[in-house]
Amino acid sequence: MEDGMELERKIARLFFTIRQFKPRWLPGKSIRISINSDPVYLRVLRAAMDEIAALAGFSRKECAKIILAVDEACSNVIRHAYHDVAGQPIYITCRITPIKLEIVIVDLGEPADIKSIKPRPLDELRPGGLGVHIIRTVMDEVHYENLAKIGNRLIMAKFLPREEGAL
Amino acid sequence: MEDGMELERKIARLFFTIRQFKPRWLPGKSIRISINSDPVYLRVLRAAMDEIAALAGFSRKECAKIILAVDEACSNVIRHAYHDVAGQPIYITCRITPIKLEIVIVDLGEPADIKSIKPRPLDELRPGGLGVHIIRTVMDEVHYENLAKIGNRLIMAKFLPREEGAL
Amino acid sequence: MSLQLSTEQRGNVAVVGITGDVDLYSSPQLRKEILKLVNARDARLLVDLGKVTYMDSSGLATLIEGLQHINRNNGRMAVTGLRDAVKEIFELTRLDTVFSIYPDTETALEWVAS
Amino acid sequence: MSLQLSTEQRGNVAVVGITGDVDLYSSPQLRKEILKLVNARDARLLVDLGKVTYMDSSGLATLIEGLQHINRNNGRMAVTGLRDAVKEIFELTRLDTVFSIYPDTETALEWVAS
Ligand SMILES: Nc1ncnc2c1ncn2[C@@H]1O[C@H](COP(=O)(O)OP(=O)(O)O)[C@@H](O)[C@H]1O
Ligand SMILES: Nc1ncnc2c1ncn2[C@@H]1O[C@H](COP(=O)(O)OP(=O)(O)O)[C@@H](O)[C@H]1O
Repeated sequence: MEDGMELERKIARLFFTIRQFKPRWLPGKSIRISINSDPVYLRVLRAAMDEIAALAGFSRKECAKIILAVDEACSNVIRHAYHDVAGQPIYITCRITPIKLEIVIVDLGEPADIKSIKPRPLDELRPGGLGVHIIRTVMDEVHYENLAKIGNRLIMAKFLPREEGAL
Repeated sequence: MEDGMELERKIARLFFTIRQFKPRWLPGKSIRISINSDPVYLRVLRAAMDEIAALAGFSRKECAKIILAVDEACSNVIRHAYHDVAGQPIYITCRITPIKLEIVIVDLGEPADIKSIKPRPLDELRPGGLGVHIIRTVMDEVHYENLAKIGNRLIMAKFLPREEGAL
Repeated sequence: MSLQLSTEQRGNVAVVGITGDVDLYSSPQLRKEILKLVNARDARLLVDLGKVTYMDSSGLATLIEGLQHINRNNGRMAVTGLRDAVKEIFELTRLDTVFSIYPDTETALEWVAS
Repeated sequence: MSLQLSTEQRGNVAVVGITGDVDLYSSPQLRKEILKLVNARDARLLVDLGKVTYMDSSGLATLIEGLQHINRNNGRMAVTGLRDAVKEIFELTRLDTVFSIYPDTETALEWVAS
């Protein structure tokens, strides 16, 4: 119960902070999913993202890439923001606008040094260092924010496919 | 923007009310999904529920039934609590405990007359009137609550399958 | 994303093939198609659920409505091709005893046509 | 729910077959299996991804680690059976030019064994 209270306090602070930072979604107008920082839940998120991306009109192939980008982003939250400690919240918000699918990922972990979030050079072969490259390749907009003492927010978006024959 | 503010006010009241009613989940220890009251989003929820039920250890067949119960419950929220008005929030919270999968569905729609939530007699053949029967048959615990002026909460649970050979 | 429906006339029987998830979102589309076919006197309808990946009670309600029209018009209706998940909901609601359910299309067709 | 791994010896080649999603949750299990096989001198390894439904960068990291051990030990390693979604991540990360990728198991086996 104790850490439930602590978490609630953190969440209250989060809402306050996010408001200062300008809200990125309206509740009820978007799909929100929150999982905790245990990798076992990533497959739940992937299943939901697949349907969300399909609803937005992306092809099977593009859906697969979007799933991958979201999965990589949440894996990074688990490993780098929460240092592999399970039970911490990750908030994923998806919004389909007329022009893009927007995905916002918020965590309450260690605020990142934004400059250090970068892929390894691809020709330097070593395990790791590929997630950020994948995210940046798949998504059209990628924007990391350090939410002061609270945690982090990653805002990413991909433009919807143009309809055949549309302008 | 106006109705975003209105919604936020309602949500603040919701949190306050739910606290009085005794919280049923700890943020961060459960998987939460919120969709809005447009039937097009039900398939996103079903995809996520499939993975959640599988994580809880249910067979493919039981997963399918749990998906059905959750889908029916949310369809009822859309039709009866929100009277088919889209854009209103539905909050689904899932928690896997050592003995059961617990699913809580909260809406901010018209508070229900709990006594009226009942299935039609199965031998009286007419379209409709089957959702509540399905929910009650599939789930081991089903508990509807009217959250005063705020909306409704449905708490349902299904006991996890016993492991082969376990006591 | 929505339902795919195909209607084919085989002798005196209209065969409706459904592909996809029948839920609160898609069942109105199915309802429109079925109501077109059930209102003739002596209407014969076979609903092929072989490619239905999911069905909820709004789908069942649509089929019940079709059956009621058919019965009123002295017609005949059957369903066929139920996958496990779809069979489950018919059993849960005991509609497996109300509908004429056939495992294969040809036998169903024979019965509906007769 | 977790990964299914099978290891089979075919001549001088160890063939690892993987079934399921390789992600942050399951890749440690794969890593353990692969590290068992790559540390002999002249180790020969074929990784069959034919039943891999999803792979993320933690899966790639595991394969890279295996390849590095193999190279250090003068062994040989190939991967085979990439489905479209898996092929995609190899291309996205340009690892399709780093790994020896074969469309079918027999050709791959021949090359790894030689
Ligand atoms: N969510 C995050 N929080 C903090 N640091 C991050 C985050 N995501 C990525 N990073 C930083 O960016 C680097 C590159 O990330 P990535 O390409 O995913 O490879 P890897 O995580 O395997 O090192 C990481 O090593 C880490 O330092
Ligand atoms: N979430 C809800 N809010 C208010 N009333 C409900 C709700 N769910 C069910 N009901 C009531 O219970 C009745 C039976 O529901 P159900 O078995 O799903 O059949 P149907 O919705 O097709 O009538 C409904 O007609 C409605 O009056």
